Formats: sequence, structure tokens, C-alpha cells
Amino acid sequence: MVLVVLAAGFMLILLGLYGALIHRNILHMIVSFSVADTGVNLVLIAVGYMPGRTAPILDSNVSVADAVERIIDPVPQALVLTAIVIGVGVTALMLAYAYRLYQTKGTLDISKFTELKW
Amino acid sequence: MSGLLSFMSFVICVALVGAAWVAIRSTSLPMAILAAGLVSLLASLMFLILAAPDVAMTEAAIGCGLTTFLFFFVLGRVRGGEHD
Amino acid sequence: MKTLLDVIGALFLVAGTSFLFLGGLGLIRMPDLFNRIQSGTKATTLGTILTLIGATFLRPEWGIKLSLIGLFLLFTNPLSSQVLARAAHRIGVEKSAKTKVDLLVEPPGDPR
Amino acid sequence: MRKFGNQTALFVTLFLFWVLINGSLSLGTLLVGVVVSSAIAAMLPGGWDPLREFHATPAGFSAAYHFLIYFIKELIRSNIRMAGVVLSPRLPINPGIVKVHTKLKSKMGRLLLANSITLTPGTLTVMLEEEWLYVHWVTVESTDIEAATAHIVAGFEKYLEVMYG
Amino acid sequence: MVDLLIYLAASLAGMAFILAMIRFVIGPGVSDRIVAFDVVTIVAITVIIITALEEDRVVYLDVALVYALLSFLGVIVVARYLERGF
Amino acid sequence: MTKRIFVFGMLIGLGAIFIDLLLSYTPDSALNQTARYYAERTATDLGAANIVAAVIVTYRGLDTLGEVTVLFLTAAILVMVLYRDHGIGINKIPNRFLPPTGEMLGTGSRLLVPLILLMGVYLFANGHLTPGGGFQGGAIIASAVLLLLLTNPNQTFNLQLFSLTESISGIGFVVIGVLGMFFAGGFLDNRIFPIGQLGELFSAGAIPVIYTLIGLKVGAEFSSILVHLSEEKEES
Repeated sequence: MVLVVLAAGFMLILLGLYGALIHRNILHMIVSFSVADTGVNLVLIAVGYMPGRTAPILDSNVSVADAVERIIDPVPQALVLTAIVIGVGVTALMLAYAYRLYQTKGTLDISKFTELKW
Repeated sequence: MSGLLSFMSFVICVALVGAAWVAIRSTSLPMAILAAGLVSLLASLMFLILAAPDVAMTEAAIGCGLTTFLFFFVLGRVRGGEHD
Repeated sequence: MKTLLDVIGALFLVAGTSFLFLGGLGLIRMPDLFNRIQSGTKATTLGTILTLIGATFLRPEWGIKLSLIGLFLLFTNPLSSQVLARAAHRIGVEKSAKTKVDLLVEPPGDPR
Repeated sequence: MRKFGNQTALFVTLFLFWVLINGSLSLGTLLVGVVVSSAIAAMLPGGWDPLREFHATPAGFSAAYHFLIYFIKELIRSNIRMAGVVLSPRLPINPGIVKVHTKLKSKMGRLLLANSITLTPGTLTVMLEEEWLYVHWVTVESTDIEAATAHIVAGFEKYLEVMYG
Repeated sequence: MVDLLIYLAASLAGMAFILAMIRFVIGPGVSDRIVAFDVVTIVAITVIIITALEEDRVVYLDVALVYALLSFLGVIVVARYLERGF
Repeated sequence: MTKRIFVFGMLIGLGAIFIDLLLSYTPDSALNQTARYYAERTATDLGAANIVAAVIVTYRGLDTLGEVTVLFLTAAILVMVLYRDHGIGINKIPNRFLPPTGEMLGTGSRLLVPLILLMGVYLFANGHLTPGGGFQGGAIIASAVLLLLLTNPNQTFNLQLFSLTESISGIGFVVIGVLGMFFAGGFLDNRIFPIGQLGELFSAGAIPVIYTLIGLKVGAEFSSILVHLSEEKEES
């Protein structure tokens, strides 16, 4: 079961990289990056999952005493939470650069930006 | 994880890869952005089934919500420009 | 008594998801955007509310939170479909050939 | 004085929501609720439409109750009718956008009317302009303004007129 | 009995999900796709509730509240984009 | 053409690595040592019911401080990048035509904005008990700002207020961390306030306070990103 999720996550990473490499439009590339980002997060969470256990939140259903036997590892979840928030920051920055490039050049096609070509 | 949740996660994973395919291959930008939002949404459901409600909520509010809004704002700004 | 409540709740769940399924079917079968909004978002609203009622029967102690979700959905869902229908009409989305009458005339002066 | 009353009503509503969403009545919840609700109420000058325009009289509350009953009945009935339309192989639809008239003056009343029309399947408010509503109707039965008004609006309007005027 | 009915409900929700995905893939315009997106979000709320029932955790329901808000805002953003509102 | 071949070769190589990883994956059956420590000690030591929140705010609190700093830098760089130079800009769009939003959206957003704000506050004030926390609550608050922005695109927001909220919350976060060094075990230790009883709103020491500060800060940052990306401003 977890293998299916892992395979889907790997597929997302590969598809995202493929899209980022073949597209010429900057916004399409950013979309592909965000898809790959989601795939990485999915893989991390799927690796941290343990069958038959539940979320690491204590309430009336999961008491303090049997927490060790019933909850899953909280560390990957905390890492992925951080990764998502940083991911939106990176995306916002990329979008701002793309908009700025559009303002100066009037195009979003990456093959038109030839100043640094050698 | 019971059989019911296994079944649901299988359906969601197939839909996830399909939505990612649409996001990568479509030539129209609004469609690609919507499909990327759908990928985030389905991934968030998957996080919930994998017993990570915190991450599911973050992905729904930030990955699927705010990122899509930012994309549409920028798309509204560059509209009328060249598209490939 | 407990099992009777459970069975009633599960029946509500099945009724709600049937409405969801009908909404999905309408989304596929309807010919144009406005009819799709009609069957897509309205049937699903009732379906979700029936599901919430069913879950309330199954776990009575969750009732307050479930009813808050339902209330929120009741206010937000029609608003979003109205705004979408307005925008679609304004940009001139194609209506199906069966459409008999359209009394809403766009005001002149629109830049398109 | 009236403005102050509006702010208080908003505060009370938000506080009620806070207690409901927390689902507990401990001292900490109530204290934080007071602080949060008063902060949000202070940030929104001019009060809150749904409370400011509501006629808080016995007749108003009774009309609200009857409105709710009528709305639920109408919701289920029209959903079942719509299910029949979707399931029938010929797809017997006859769509169109008709124009109807409402007597309601207050903004909140009009919003509730438009939402109720939208939530009952078969009718969808496309635009609300002053006192004219443009409604998309899956099975158009009459294009005349008066007849359409009687068919779509009148049932809800009767109660909303008492509630919001 | 109850388990069987919940299985039936989950498979009906799964079918609604698949139908909405089909509309998302074939829908001719952006506006059709956003309707499909909305339906997927609302079906997702049902899936969350069924998951919470299955795992018996009340804490999952908070996520459903966020979803209800999200479907509303997403549709409004796309609608305003379509009519060139920003 | 060579580029295509290169891309496909790289993807096939990565795919082989992934398939290898996939086939050799075996799920753990018991928690590892760190996770076992967190599961056993969080409730008694820190009093937080949501162990993920405890990890984020206390055990790995320094990382979160860095994360918040990264977000702050993102917002600042975004303002710098979008600052408009009068000489270069090619698309000055003076007073574009914006279609009216209509009465329904106006009334509806007035109805919903207070409830959305309340929901955001609920998420970050209860971060130590239920899923949610500063980042999610901040995003919801930014969504309320987004709704206002959509309802009236020409609305002006008080950007000074945003940056003031952001600075004060950031300073508060650091000050609470430093207080932990003096009155408790170390930097960002949450036991400077009483631990309280598990499950109450006033429990888990400083975790709700820090999450509230993070929520306000993140909400202000996301709001300012949204406002800057959506507004055509003559000066930043």
C-alpha cells in the first residue's frame, strides 16, 4: 500500500523534472517545479508512515501511556511542514523574478534571454 | 490501515499522477496552474490518509491555496504577453 | 439502540454519497457550463450535508464540529457558484443549443 | 449608540462561534475568546450586515424558523427532481436565463434570497442588480417576469420580507 | 452491516471523484475545469469524514473546515481572473 | 535534439535509482530512538498534546526561527524586486478597467471575513492541541486579506501596519527564546510559563504564545506578498 504512494511520489518528481527541463516558458517551468516539490514531500511522508498506527496527536483516544505503541514518527512530519512553507517562499520569489523579467523584456520565453549566452 | 483506506489511496494515487500529467503536458497556462493545484489537493488528501493531519492542513492552506493564488495574480499581470 | 443509530447513520452516509455520485454524473452529462454548475455544485452540497448528518449519528460527540462545517459550506458554496456564473456569462461562455431564452444583456462599454 | 450596539452584537456572535468551534467551556477558552472576539470586532467598523439589518422581533424570529423549514423542504424536493432529470436517458432540459423581480430592500435579505435560489437545484442566480435578479433555470416554464417571479421568488420572499424588510 | 454500508458510501464517493476527474481532463474551457475542481474539493470533504470515522480520530475534522474555505476562495480567484478583475 | 536525449538519459538514470529505492523499502515496525523519546517525554515534560507542534516549536525551535527568517527575507526581496523603476518599465498600465464585483460578492465577503479571521486565530491558538499552528493560521489570515483584495481591487492596505506586526512578532519570538535561557533549560525552552494540564487551552507553557506570534508574523508576511504581487504601485 505504502509502495503505491511511494511510486506515485517518485512519478511526480520525474514528471516535474521532465517538465522543468523541456518547457521554454518560465511560468510553465515554475509550475513543474511546484509539482516536483509536492512529490518530494509525498515521498518523505510515505517513508515515515508505519502501518496500523495513527497520527501523533494525543487526545481521549490515544492516551499518554500507549503513545509509544500507537503513534507514528513525528520528525518527518515536522520536516515536511517546514519544507512546504519554504517551498511557497521559493515559488513566490521565482514568480516575482519572472514578472520582473517580463517587465524588462516583454516576453516569458527563456530562449529569448540571450545576454548571458556564450 | 484498513482495506477501505487502501482502496481510496489507490484511487487518489492514480488521479494524482493523471493530474500531474495534465499539469506538465498542457499548453495553456491557466490549465497547467489549475492542474498543479489539483495535484496539491490530492497530495493533501493522501497526507491525511497517511496519518499526518498537520501536514495535510499545511498543504491544503499553503500549497494548494496560496501558491495557486500567487500564480493567478502573476498570470493576470503578464496577460496579453507572448505565450509559447 | 446503539446499533440502530449506527445503521441510520450509515444509511444517511449512503444517501449523501449517492447525491455526490449524481452530481458527478450530471457534471458529465450536462451540455453547457451553467447546467454543469447547477448539477455539479448543488447536488454535492446536499450530499455533503447528508454525509455530515450521517457522521453525527455514528459519532454523536462530534456533532458541533460537523454542524459548523455544514454551516460554513451552506454560506460559501452558493456564493462561489454565483460569482463563477456571473464571470462566465460576462466573458461569453458558449451556451448549449437548447437554451431558449437569455434575458440578461451585458451592459455596453465592456472592453471586449 | 446604535453603532456601539452593532459592535456588541458582532462581538457576541463571534464569541459564540469561538466557544462552538473550541467545544469546551474552560476558563482559558472563555478568556481568549473575549480577547479575540473584541479584537476582530474592533477591526471592523460599521458593524456586521446580517445582524444590523435583522428585525429582532418575535415576528422576525418566527419567520426565520419558518424560512428554515420551507428552505429544507424545498432543497430536498428540488434535489430529487434534479436527480430524475440527470438519470433520465433523454435529459429533458430546457434551459434559459429569466429575469425576476424582488421587493427586498436590504442587502443581506437580497443575499439570502439569492443564496436560497442558488442552493435549490434547478435555479441559479447569475446576477443581482438592484431589484432585478437574473436566474438561470434548467426547465424554463415561463419567460414572463410576473409568472417567473411567482414561481421562483415568492416562496422565499414571503419570509425574508418579515425578517429583513 | 454498518461496515458494508460505509464501504458502499466510500465507493460511491470514489465514483463521483472519478467522474469529476474525467470532466477535469476533457472539459473544454477553464471555467468547466474550475467547476470540476470545486466538485473534487467538496468530495474531498466527504473523504475526510469517512477517513475520520474509519480511524476514529476527531482531530481530522479540522482539516475539513480548511477545505470548505479553500473551495470558495479558489473558485472566486479564478472567476475574477477570467473576467479580468485584477 | 541532443538536449532531449540528455534529458531522457538523466530521467532514466534517476528512475533506475528510484526503482532500486522502491524495491528495497521495508517499513519500520517500531519507533526509532528519537521518536520514542519524543513520544514518551513530550506530554510529561512539555505538556503539549500535538507532538508535531512540540517538535517544531521546542525541540527544533531554532530551525523554526531560521524558517521564519527565510520567509521574512522572501517578503523583503520580493518588495525589492517588484520596486518599479520609471526608466525601464515597458508596461505602464494606467488605471486599467476593472469590472465591478457586484453586490453579491460585496455583501458575502462582509459576512465571511470575520469568520475566516476567527478560524485563523483558532488554528494558531489551538496549535498545541489539534492539527494546525502558526503557519496554517497565518495562511488563513492571509486568505481573509485576499478576499478583501478580490472584493475591491483598488483598496489600499496599511502596509506599515503589516510590517509593524511582523517586526513586533519577530522580536517577541526572539525575546521569549532568550527568556528561556534565563528562566528554564535553554534557548526557546517552553517551561518559562506553567505547563498546566494536558488538553487545556492554557497549557504547554510557551508553545501557544510562540505559535500566536508565528501566526501573526506569517499572516503579515503572506498578506504583504499578496498585496505587492497584486498591486501596481508607483513606489514600493
